[in-house]
Amino acid sequence: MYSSTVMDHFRSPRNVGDLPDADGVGNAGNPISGNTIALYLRIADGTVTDAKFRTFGCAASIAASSMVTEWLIGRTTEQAAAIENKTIADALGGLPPTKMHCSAMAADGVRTAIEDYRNRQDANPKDEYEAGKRQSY
Amino acid sequence: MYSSTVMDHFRSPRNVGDLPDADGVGNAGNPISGNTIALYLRIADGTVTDAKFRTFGCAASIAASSMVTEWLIGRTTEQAAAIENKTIADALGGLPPTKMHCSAMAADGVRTAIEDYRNRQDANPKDEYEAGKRQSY
Amino acid sequence: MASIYLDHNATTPVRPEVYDAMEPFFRVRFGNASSIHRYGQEARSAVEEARSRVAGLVNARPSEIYFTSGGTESDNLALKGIAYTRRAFGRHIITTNIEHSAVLNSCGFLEREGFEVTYLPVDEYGRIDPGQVADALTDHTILISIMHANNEIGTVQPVGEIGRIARDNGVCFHTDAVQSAGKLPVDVEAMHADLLSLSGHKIYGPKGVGAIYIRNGVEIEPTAHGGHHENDVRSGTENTVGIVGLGKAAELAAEEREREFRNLSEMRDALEARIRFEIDGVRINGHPERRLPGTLNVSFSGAEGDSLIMSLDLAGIAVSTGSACTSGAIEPSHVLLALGRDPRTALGSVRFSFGHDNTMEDVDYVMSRLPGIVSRLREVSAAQVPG
Amino acid sequence: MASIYLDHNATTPVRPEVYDAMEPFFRVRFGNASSIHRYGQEARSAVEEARSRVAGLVNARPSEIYFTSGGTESDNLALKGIAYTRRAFGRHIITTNIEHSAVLNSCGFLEREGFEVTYLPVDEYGRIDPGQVADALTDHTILISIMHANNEIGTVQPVGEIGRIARDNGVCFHTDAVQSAGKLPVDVEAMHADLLSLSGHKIYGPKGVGAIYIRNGVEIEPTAHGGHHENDVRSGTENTVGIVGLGKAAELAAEEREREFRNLSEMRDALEARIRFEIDGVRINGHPERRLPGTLNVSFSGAEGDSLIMSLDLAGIAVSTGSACTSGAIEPSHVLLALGRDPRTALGSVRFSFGHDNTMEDVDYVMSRLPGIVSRLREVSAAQVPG
Ligand SMILES: Cc1ncc(COP(=O)(O)O)c(C=O)c1O
Ligand SMILES: Cc1ncc(COP(=O)(O)O)c(C=O)c1O
Repeated sequence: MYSSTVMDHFRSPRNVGDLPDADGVGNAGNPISGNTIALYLRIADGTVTDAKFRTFGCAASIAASSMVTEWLIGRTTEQAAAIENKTIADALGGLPPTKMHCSAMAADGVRTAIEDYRNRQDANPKDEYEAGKRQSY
Repeated sequence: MYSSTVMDHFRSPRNVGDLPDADGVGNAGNPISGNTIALYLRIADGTVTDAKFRTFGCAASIAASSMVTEWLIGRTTEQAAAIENKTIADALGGLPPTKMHCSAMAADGVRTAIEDYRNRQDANPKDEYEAGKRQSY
Repeated sequence: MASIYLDHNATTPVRPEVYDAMEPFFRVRFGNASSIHRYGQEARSAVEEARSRVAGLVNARPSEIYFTSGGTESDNLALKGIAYTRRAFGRHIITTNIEHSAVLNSCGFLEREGFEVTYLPVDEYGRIDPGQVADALTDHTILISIMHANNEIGTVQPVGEIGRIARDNGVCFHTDAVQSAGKLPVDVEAMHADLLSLSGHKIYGPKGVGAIYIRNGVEIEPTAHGGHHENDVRSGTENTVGIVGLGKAAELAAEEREREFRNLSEMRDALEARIRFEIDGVRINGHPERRLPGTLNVSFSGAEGDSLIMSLDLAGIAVSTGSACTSGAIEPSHVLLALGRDPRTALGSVRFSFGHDNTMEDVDYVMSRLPGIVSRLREVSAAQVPG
Repeated sequence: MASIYLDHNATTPVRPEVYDAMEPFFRVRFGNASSIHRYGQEARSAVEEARSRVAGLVNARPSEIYFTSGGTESDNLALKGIAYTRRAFGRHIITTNIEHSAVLNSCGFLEREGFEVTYLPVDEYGRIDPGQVADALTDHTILISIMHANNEIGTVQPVGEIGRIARDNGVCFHTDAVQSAGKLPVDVEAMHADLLSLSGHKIYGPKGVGAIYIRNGVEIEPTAHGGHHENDVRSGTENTVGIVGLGKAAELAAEEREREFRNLSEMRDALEARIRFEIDGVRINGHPERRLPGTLNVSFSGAEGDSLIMSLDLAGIAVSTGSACTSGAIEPSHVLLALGRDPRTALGSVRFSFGHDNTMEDVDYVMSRLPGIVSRLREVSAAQVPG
């Protein structure tokens, strides 16, 4: 059913936890009746330097969350914002069709966290270059 | 499925054949699309003295035909005319419900043969007593 | 590694006695039960013997038992068969909102075909009050279908009283006894049941065979039309092997029911007590007493069911979230929602279901792993735990 | 005593290879294929492997194969499923008057539900001319269901041409390949089939399992509603043992088809030649060439079929009158009547159907007993023989 990578990340999820002073926080999923992820990012110079998660969900959701934190560290915010659901599934060695929504949730978490980071930047730009660059979008 | 008596009468049917100078002949069954019996009786002094049959039909029909010829020999025409389907089935050690129609066909054969005998008697009474008795019905 | 199976409500292994009874019918006594030669007769007599055994399990006459391909088909046949036969008299059906999907989705089909279905709500333990049934009756009600015991939470319904109401009102009563057979007394007379569903693989018989009891005199439109098998109620070449297996399983189930009840209750109660004592934030789903002996459904707040199952599986313990789900999509159980659980709690639930081969050591082993697994998953989801 | 089985069109024994493949799934790998733990996963992978094998037998994709409880269920699902799905587009169905009762009685049900069915007549060999099908099409035709090979007489229909006509006219085409699988090439592409029925127990697999091919994209209303198994086409816990057996049987059938065809033809042709030569008043039913390899249907004038079968059975030879009849009532075969046989001739018919384990010695043995049996029964019925 699941690839060995999924099982590995489910058994020993990387980066479980939160970052009290995160630069961006992303919540995704359905908090009323489904899986949810909370993703915490630390970002410096436009690059993700640390990532942690908390996930309520099935094995695939937990594995996708764990995988995405590993994937994120070292990526630029642009790369992170452009993440695709398939990227995560591929990194996990594939997911059953009925579990693709788990990688989608993780991707949503990333996008929401980046958005949160950018909103904070807009509100309080500490990095002019980053803020400027973003405006050219 | 069938009792040992049915199988015995089917394997070695008694009284197969015809009686060229029968006193009564009974045809029953459905000659177009079903089992048929031709029953031949020799009758003397109101008693069946010989009986033969030809049957096109399933094992139960053949067994019932065979059994009924044995049953008939020595019976009076009254006894024969009053034969019931169940009498034959019982003598055969029972028949499956779906095969009761086979004993019914044999009983019809008997009744028709007796009727044929009586019709011949009416047309050409050689036994006044027998004819008179019948009129009292 | 440990290998402890605690998912007997999903399916059971075939018992050795059952297997031995079936074995000759694969290759030696393989005839078609409708053939008139000896191969056929051998098959026929085995089928009829099995019919008597199944009849014995539910206190019916053999002529009232018809073999099907399983519980799902029996439920479909009961619902649709009665609906089609009686539609001239009315188009209203009463059931509950915690039935097995075989009943619920047959009702859904019938609704699309113009029938009206009342889904009675249950109380927080999953029980129906017979008064609710009486209140739901209309002049057009033709059928009441209420399960004997629920597969997810084990709650047992007052089917005798419900059957009485049905009988008094001239309405057909069907009960799905797939989960209760072999665990509780199942008696079509005491239940006043007109139809009752059974399945082989829940009682240590084979998969792909089941039976339906239909009271003599109750007319039914078949769902499988064909060669007039099973007295024209269910066509299709008789699955001799499966039928013989079901017959043997029914015989064993009837013989061992009381002992089984005691054993299963004991293990279930021990696990329940230890979970309550050793793990925080748990809630037991189902009726405290009126419940199947081997069934324990527990919600662990903050831990998701699928993850729990997966973790337990990695530890060699096989359990499930309730009903074996085929879609793979995460959806809170309709049964737990019907009890009033919020969707998150429903999603954090696991069903342990004990069976013939379990022992008290299995309970110990589960308790050596379960607390750690629950806290690990709670750690993963920590920020997400409501309350 | 001799024990010669010549009734393979009624059912076949499970082959040892098939049995061995199934054996582990009774008690060891017994999980419910829908469970997510390892027991479930083991069952699931076995089910999917079997699906590929069945797909291979008929040149379909695995995702187009759905498991059922047998040929009867597959036929019912095809007919009713398409009828219900497409009724908005029309209510006319075309079939033949020599279909299996599973198709005919599904049609009968649909007629009672307001559908219109055209039963095409066959020629004296049991063949349908594709032109008849084209002529019968109306604007309201939604489905053509015509069997690949007939179970009683073995006649093979020009399904490729019929499928072509269906395709060209946007009408669904279903074919019942229960009897042809493993004996003739069965290729859903060459046949332009949208639906196709198979049964396990006719190809040395177990009874109580079958399959239906449904072309990708063809929508169908299920006949068994429930837990969304089999991609929501057919609910009910997967019969893993049966499915694995069917898969293995399908694999063997595909591998051995050509050899099987030669062997069966040889034995059948030998028996046919000897019957014609050694017994008077016989007539062969079915098409001289376009016929299943192992099937021989013969009318013996003046001898009744049931008696012939019983007598042959006493001699250790198992044959049947055509279709295994469950009612026990004597009725001339609808297939033989459709060929134009008078009812008496139809009643005097026997079907010999060869299989994997038969040998030429079996033919010799049959011919050592058959002539005597026929003349004895003719003697019993002598005065009754017409002509
Ligand atoms: C209560 C109940 N009814 C019906 C069914 C369906 O039975 P089967 O799996 O034999 O189709 C099940 C089990 O799946 C069940 O638990
Ligand atoms: C042509 C044909 N279709 C359908 C069936 C029904 O298959 P099953 O016996 O698996 O229900 C049979 C055999 O009985 C058959 O010969």
